[in-house]
Amino acid sequence: MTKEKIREIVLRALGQIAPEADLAQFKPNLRIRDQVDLDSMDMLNFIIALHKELKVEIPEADYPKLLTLDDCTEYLASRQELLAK
Amino acid sequence: MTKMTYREAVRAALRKALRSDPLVFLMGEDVGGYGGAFAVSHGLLEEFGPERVRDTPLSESTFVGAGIGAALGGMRPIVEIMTVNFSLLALDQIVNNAATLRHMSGGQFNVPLVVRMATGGGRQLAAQHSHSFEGWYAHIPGIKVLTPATVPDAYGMLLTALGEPDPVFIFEHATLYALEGELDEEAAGMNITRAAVRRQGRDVTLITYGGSLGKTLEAARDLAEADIEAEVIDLRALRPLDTPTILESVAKTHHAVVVDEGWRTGSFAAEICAQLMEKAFDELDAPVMRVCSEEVPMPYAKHLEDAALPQVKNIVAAAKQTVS
Amino acid sequence: MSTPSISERLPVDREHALFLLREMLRIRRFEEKAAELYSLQKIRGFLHLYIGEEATGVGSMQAFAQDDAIVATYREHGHALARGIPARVLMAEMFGKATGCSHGHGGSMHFFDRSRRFYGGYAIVGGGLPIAVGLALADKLRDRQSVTACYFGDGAVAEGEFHESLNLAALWKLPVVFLCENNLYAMGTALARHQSQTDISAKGESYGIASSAVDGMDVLAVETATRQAVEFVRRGNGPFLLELRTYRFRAHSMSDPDLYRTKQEIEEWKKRDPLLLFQAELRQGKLLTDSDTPRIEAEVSAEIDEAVRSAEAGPWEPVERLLDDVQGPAAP
Amino acid sequence: MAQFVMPQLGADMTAGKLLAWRKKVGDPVKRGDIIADVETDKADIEVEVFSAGVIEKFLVQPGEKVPVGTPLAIIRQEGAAETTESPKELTGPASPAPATPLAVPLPPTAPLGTPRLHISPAAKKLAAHYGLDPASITGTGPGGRITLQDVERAEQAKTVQPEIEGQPDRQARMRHAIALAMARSKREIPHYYLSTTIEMTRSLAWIAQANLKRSVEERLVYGVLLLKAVALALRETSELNSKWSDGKVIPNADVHVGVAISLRGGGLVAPALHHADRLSVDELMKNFRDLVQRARAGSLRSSELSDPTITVTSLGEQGVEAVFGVIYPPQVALVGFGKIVERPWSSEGQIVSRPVVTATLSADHRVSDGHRGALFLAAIDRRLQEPDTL
Repeated sequence: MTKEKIREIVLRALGQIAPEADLAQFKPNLRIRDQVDLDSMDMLNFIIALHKELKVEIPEADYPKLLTLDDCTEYLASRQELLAK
Repeated sequence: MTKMTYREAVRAALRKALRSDPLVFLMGEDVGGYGGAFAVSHGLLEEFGPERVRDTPLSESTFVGAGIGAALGGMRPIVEIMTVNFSLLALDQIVNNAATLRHMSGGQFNVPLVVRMATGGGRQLAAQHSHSFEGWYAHIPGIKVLTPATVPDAYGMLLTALGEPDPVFIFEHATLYALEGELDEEAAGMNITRAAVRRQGRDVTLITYGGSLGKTLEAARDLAEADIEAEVIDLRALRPLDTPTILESVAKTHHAVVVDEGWRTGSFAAEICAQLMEKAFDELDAPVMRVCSEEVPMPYAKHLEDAALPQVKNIVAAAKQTVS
Repeated sequence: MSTPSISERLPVDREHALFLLREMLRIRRFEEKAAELYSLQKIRGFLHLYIGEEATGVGSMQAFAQDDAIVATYREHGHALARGIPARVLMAEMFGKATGCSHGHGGSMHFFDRSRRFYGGYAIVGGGLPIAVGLALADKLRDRQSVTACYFGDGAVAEGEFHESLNLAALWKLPVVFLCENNLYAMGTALARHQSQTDISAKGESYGIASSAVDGMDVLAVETATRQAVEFVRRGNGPFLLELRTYRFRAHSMSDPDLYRTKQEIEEWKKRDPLLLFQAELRQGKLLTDSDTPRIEAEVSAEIDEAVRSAEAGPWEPVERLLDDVQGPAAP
Repeated sequence: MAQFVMPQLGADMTAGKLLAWRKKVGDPVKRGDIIADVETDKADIEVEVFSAGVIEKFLVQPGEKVPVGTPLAIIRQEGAAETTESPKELTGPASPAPATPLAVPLPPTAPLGTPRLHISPAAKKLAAHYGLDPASITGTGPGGRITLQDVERAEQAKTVQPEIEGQPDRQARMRHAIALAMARSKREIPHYYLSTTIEMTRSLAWIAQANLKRSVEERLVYGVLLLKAVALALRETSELNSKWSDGKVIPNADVHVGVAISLRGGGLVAPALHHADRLSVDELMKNFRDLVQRARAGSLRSSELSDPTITVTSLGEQGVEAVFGVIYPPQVALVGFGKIVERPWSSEGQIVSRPVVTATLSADHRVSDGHRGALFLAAIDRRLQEPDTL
């Protein structure tokens, strides 16, 4: 699965959690939680959405690797199972 | 389990009944030499002989009357009236003798008689050969009225009916004879009057029987695509009517559509609407809709007959209207 | 045969002879074309052919006048043609077209023509008998010289309505000619297996009805017998039961596998094909020349082909009119 | 060239099985000849051919079952005048849709005298259950009839904006409702405020361990421990779980913890987690997630909005350390939690760094005194130090 496809999935997951967010202007290198109002429940639903879409386990310990859109894309691309797909 | 058609299931039940009970005999128009107008009794004359598979003159009134007499005399007759259209000629015998004798004789006599007839339209046979009068028969106290829509019911209902003390009228929709299905011939006796929920649903209850079951299930599938979950109830028997099963479903869905090939005015569907109004009034979120035949002598031309008969698109439209 | 006996056959001139031959041939070719169109799914539902019985329809119809009434059965193509209803209108009806004689509502079993007092085919066996009795009653009460022709088959003889209708017609001396086209089979049940008394004309006696039987394969004999019967009825002597002993060369209907009789029996009867018998008689009587038959065949073939083209081209009745004919206009 | 097709041999026949050819390729045939045997549901039937000519080719072999109308053989006409090629396949018109659906349209209801209310029986029954006056509900069913949905929507609207009329959009109406409630609270309730700092090491460790054993869908957020701690702590100071109504304190047997949920795009609701004290942490989490989802989808049940017995608000994630909230009448207490931060902490005389949270209590002085409030906060703290008892 290409990185472009992963980025698209991450953005779509974000869109579901925060429908009012303006995804087109989203800065890939800035912290996500600085650009859209997400509480811990939203974060959990965001992780669950990624898990469902990409069938990949994201332990809580890895949350710090998911701060920006680029981080998320890099992190998810690096997951071995993903490449096996 | 064996795979067979509805016609073969009825034939298997006839053969089993004839083999297992010497009192049973089959009588009707062209049931012998011709093998049955719908080829149901094909081969039975050769196996059981003219005494027990009896061709009759075209005298519906007389041979139904003779069936009643034989039943009174201790036989277990199965009378086949070729189609419901010709049964009108025998209505006097049916209403005034078969259905009435037990009550009229103060309970001394009963009429253990099974009468089978084909019913329904859809084969371009024009007005005199396309009627659906099972609703009329369901009006008559003293008899049972069954409408098998599946292969197991076509088989099980006939055999179970032969154990009934009073007359049982079985209506086989003419378009079902070639229907294929699975049958377990060893299955124990079946309840012939409880309705069956053929599809679970929560938004609207589609109530139907016999030849209309297939169209109703297809309508339910179409409705699911429009995010409307329809519950489909196959009445199986029109008399007695399994009202509790209907009420339970409508209490869940609050909406109902009745599909019935009879003409709308005075149809059996009207009876169901009345019972829902009487017993489920507070559960109704909209009037109960009916999809019946147009009130016209069935025309011959295909496009006119199709316009006259209940179709899948009419069921879907009625369901959508009552749910909206 | 019971009284009055049909002694001899009325003489015939060449013109009338060719007319009878042409009428029988029209029916034969019309029925063969109908069978072909049924196999090509142009005609649907039930179709009951008259092939073999042409002489009974054509011969008997000669005896009925313009304002006499005709009641037929579902095996009615021959009667309708002999009564004068155009082949194209009948073919259109079997195509289900609006230009059909019943606007596509009736099909092969239910032809109607008001202008020719053709009161239809009846699909419930015996169903037409009470209608004929009613029509005759009306004519009698209105002092009209009309007679009602009531066609039915041997199958109907077993219906209660045969008994009730003959009894009522005799009781009230109604001008009905009961024409029983005995083709020896009620669908799949041979005459002897559905009638205790197989001489149908003899049944008239039990109702006090004058009756006789005639060879249904001999068109002149049928015409003669029917004319005498109609004369008898028209003179107010009450109903007449005429048994026309005939035979159908084809199955009961297109859905009938014809398992109940043997090929030999059919071939035996075909030797007395009414068309062959009549042509032989006319040739022997020098009333038919070699050029006549091909000419008549060509004319008939053209008429049948034109009927098919016209039926093919006819319009469908618009569905919006579905309920229009259910009732007449509201009372003023 | 004429085609010999599988003929229609009966009203019900849709297909036929070719049993045998009676002729060979090259044989001459005339009208009426028997050309083949075909098997139908009823019997084996001899089939006649209707056009004269010579058999050119067989298209179907014996044993094959084909639909009626399928070409079976080609017959070459010998010199005879080209008969009209077999009448082209006549297809009736696609049956035009009937003008109106078969179901009879609903009769318009003519109002008689005083305008009779047009409401379905089920809707009338539900309106009575909710204590709603049907006349105040606008019907969207056919002909303006009031349906079940109309009553549900009216019930929902009732709780969000009790006295508001005519406010155009939902946001403004909600703001107006919150303003009314908060103003009344401040006017009538003598608030007193307490706060304490709770050390969260054990709770956070417990949550981290718990989540390793759970799938993503069942993962817990630490907030759920705070809610359970509050619910259990109420058992020791139950008056904080009571209700103040027309001058009297009415105790609540059940503990329904209201959770303040901010709606996207502004606005706030505080629906209740019913029986929070009796639910397991996992059940509480499941209900909590469901409650948040439905709150944001606008499909909360009226009971959830109307009967929390105490409310908890947590603004930690917005970066605030301490929250001193306003009590929701008729409740008599509100618990607030701030952000979890690392702070110097003395443990056995050592200064170490520990994650801590500031818990605050706003309470109605008519019902409880600071002393009881303090005991309540201490109980919460103790519960959070033994997370496995939650």
